[in-house]
Amino acid sequence: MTQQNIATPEHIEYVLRMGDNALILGQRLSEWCGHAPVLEEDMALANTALDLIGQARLLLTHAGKLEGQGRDEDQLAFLRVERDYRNVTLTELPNEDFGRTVVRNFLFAAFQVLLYQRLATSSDAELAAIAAKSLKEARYHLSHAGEWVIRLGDGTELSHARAQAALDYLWPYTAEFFAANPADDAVAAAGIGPAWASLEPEWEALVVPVLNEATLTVPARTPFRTYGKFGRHSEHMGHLLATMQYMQRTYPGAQW
Amino acid sequence: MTQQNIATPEHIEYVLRMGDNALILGQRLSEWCGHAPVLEEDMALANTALDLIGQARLLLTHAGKLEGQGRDEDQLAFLRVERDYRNVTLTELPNEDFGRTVVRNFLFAAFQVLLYQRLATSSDAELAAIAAKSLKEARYHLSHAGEWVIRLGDGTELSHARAQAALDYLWPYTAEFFAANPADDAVAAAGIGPAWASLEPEWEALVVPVLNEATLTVPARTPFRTYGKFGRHSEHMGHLLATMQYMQRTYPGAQW
Amino acid sequence: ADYQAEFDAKIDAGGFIEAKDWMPEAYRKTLVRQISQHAHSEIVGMLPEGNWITRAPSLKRKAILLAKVQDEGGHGLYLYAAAETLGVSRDELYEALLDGRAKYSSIFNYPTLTWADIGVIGWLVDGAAIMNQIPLCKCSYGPYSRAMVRICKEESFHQRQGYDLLLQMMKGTPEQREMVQDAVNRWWWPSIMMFGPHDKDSQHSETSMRWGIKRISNDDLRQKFVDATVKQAEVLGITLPDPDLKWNEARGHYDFGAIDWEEFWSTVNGHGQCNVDRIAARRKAWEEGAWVREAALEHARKQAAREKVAA
Amino acid sequence: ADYQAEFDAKIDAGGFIEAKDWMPEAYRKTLVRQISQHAHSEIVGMLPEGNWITRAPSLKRKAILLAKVQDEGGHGLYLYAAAETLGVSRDELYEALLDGRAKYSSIFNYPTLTWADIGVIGWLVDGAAIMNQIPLCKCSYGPYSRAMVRICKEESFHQRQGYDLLLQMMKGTPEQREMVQDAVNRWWWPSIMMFGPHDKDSQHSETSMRWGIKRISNDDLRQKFVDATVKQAEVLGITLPDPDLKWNEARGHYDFGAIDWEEFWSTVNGHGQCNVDRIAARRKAWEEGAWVREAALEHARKQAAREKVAA
Repeated sequence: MTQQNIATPEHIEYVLRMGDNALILGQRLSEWCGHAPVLEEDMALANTALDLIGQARLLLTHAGKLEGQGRDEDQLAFLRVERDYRNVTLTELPNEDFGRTVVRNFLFAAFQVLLYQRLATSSDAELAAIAAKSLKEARYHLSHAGEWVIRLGDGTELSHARAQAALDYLWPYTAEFFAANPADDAVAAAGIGPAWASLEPEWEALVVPVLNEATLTVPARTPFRTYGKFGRHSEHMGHLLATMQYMQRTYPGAQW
Repeated sequence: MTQQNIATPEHIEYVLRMGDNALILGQRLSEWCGHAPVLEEDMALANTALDLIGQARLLLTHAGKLEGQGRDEDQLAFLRVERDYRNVTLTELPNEDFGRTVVRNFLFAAFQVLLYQRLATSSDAELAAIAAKSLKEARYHLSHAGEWVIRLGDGTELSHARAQAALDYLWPYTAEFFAANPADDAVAAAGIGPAWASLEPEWEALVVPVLNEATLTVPARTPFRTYGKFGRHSEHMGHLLATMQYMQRTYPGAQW
Repeated sequence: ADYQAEFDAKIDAGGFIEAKDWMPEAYRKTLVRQISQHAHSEIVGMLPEGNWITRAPSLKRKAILLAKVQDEGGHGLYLYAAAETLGVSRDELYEALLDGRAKYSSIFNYPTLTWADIGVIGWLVDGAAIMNQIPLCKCSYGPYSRAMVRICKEESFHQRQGYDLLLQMMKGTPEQREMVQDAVNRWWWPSIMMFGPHDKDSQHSETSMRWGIKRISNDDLRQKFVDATVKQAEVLGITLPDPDLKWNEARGHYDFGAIDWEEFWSTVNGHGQCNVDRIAARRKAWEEGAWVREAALEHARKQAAREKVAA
Repeated sequence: ADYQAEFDAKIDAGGFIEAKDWMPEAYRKTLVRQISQHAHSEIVGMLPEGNWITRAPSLKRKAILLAKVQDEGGHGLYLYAAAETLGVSRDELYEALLDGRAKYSSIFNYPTLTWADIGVIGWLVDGAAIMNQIPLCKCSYGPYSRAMVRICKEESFHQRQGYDLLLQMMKGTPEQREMVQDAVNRWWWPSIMMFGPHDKDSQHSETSMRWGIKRISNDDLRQKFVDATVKQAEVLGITLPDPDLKWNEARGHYDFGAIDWEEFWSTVNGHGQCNVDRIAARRKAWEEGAWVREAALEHARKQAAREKVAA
């Protein structure tokens, strides 16, 4: 890592955001294990969770190196306080039913695909490599979740209603994908990664046709805003962390 | 406390069991807050939880004094590992629906009423005093939950089915109330409290008439056994502790 | 017209209107709206605090919080009862909350993110509520006024407990102090907004004043709250997140910065962080509890039938 | 009768029976029962391990556990597919599980209480499963035998990972070592019981042997398992909870204590700690997923109809 000693706080934060997105959504999806509507989806959800945890490991390890304070993936994953997590709020929301789960996976994977694509030209070579490796996974998640969005949206009356309700609920949270604070400009300027807002048109272009095919109504944008990526989370986050951090908090310093 | 320096491990364990029962059921009931079927029951469940947490404070404080190692109520409540909690498994089971919640409260309160009555003559004066103070609360919990058992059992077809299902599910866990290990004999011999098994006939005499009035079928005893009071819990306990201990584990040593 | 004159005279004399008294339809409507909104606020307000009961960091604090949330349920009950004296049923009112026709205090659409939020809600949110509610103890409608007397007493107890919680944390570790400051940063402005729009923009204020339902204006109450709170913040050792906050010798009050009314209205209109979740939680509890309420009714019917046979 | 002779000859020659081949009805029934029971065990077995995924203490271990549980789902799929070659549908088999007609391995009715249980399940439970399953790789029914080859490969990988997890914990703090010992104490006897009743009490064994479905007896497999495991326990540095366990020079095997068959049968017959919860969890997932399965079917119907119109 040549950047090790010259990484700016914004750079570290940018990588942490990606790592925490993967970590927290991976954690949520792993709750499904053994409880999905069909065995194939039990496996598919576990597989998506596994991919995301894998990405989180690479990204958090990289963030730890950039930070240069000796924190490894586990210290970052398990031993921060809530305010220091940088995932978008969408990823921490409870799974609720299978409909909300696949709609979320779809909306998020579309964002991740675009982000990972753009990171191919990142000035952070390690980040570019991680993104290249992860892009294939994100594409698979997108297509798998997209198929389910279509099946549910264009399925029965009930499944249509549930898919639409899930979309209505989740849509306002996606505004956060594209929100930035002034520090983020520095990241874009340094060529580390795209400005968040620049992804929005492509994201809509990726997402809307599938929602149309699913016969779902794309909700209008509202003033609703969330701030998980800036460290201000929802009430759900603390409960997720209580579970996720339990072992590390209870047995400090132990190796597993 | 005259017993302070002469308390046997069995004596401490006996008090811990009572304290942990109150603590863990109080914790479970507090999950209902804001989610009950009617406002009056929201308040009644919170009130029961409050009584139980109050009892837990007295009992755990007393256990800490008997132990003589300087552990206060909070250290005992929040900083033990799962294996060291001594509550009966019934108290840690998830709430599920209102039916399971009130049937559990009923079965447990009946046990508590009888135990607290007998403790009036405990050789441990402090324990006798706590029991005397708590008996009134337990009696109220018993009558309140009993009324609901009757309402649900002798209500609609649906409520009858749910109350019966709750009873069928919970009944096998009540065998643990009356189980003892050899160490418990010493407690009874020392006049600290009743032998657990000695409460069983009275408990059935208290519980069965209400179940009859509720038109519920009393399940047969089966070989099913649980061992929470000996420190071997169910899979539910770890999740409850992850939540309950979160703050104390995350901020070790802080005062609140 | 005679009735109206009698009513006006009673109001002017500072007397109480009782349930059995004649009252103008608009007065009744205003009261139903306000009392039920207040009741709903107590009920919805159980949720953000309830969120921390299972994680309370000591048994003493857990007990205090449980008792507090239980009190809020109790306040809801008194208030629904007061509203029922005006000829509407609790279930009717509650359904209006669940389907979004009725409002509740927007403050409860903010999330409780740390344990310090519990203290800050007690200190600032209950503090602001008390400011709003003390004048209501002299409100012209008797049943409402009497409910408020009882509620205010409990609320001020809650406020002291919240403040005490924060004092304890401020004596603690740097992390604890940081947590308090962070909570204050998030709750200060929403608390200030609890007094509603500026007097010049306030829709219902004038008639409410005339009817003796409202006794002090939004801006006056807000000023009173700010003045009282600044000193408490100093004792705590936290900074209120308003660079424009400073003593104005001439006015004899604290000046404070401009309120972000866009955020206020956005939250009132359903776009706050928790609007959807709060109502969803309440609706879920109501729907999942339907079978229990039906069972209770059916059992009562059966009992009544049996007693009739026995008689 | 000709068919029967041909079948017998093939079995005697150690050949494979395939789905299209004639087979005695009892042979088919036995296979359906055994394969589906095995498939159900994989599916139910996802639950006790799944219980710890969200609390896994490191990301590496979380990933390993996720992958493992996913593999178990995969094993379930291969096995249901093998059973389907015998003319029953997966949904039929699965419904028999959900309504209690079909059994699954009783080992999954024990709870996973600590993180060490995850390691011990890998080491002892998967270890015992492998002992049971290796002979099945040469089972007379082709589809079953081929599924088992694949499964055994993955299972032995899981076993090594479980053992590795324990090795790591045993290198750790005293609390970690205690946790491992505690888990071994709880899982040792149930693992031993996984080989089923003693040969003399085994209901189905004799015909299964004759048909080449079963190749080694319960007691022989159990002995093999004990012999292999004692050494691994020594390397780990834990004590197996059996005071009667000792090397018998004359037999060339380890002797071990009497098995508590009462507990075994009590658990098989529904009174283990988790029987009710396991099936309830599976039933809940199935029922709550019904609308999803219906939606997929309905969408497929719509698609087919559209394609027909287009064609």
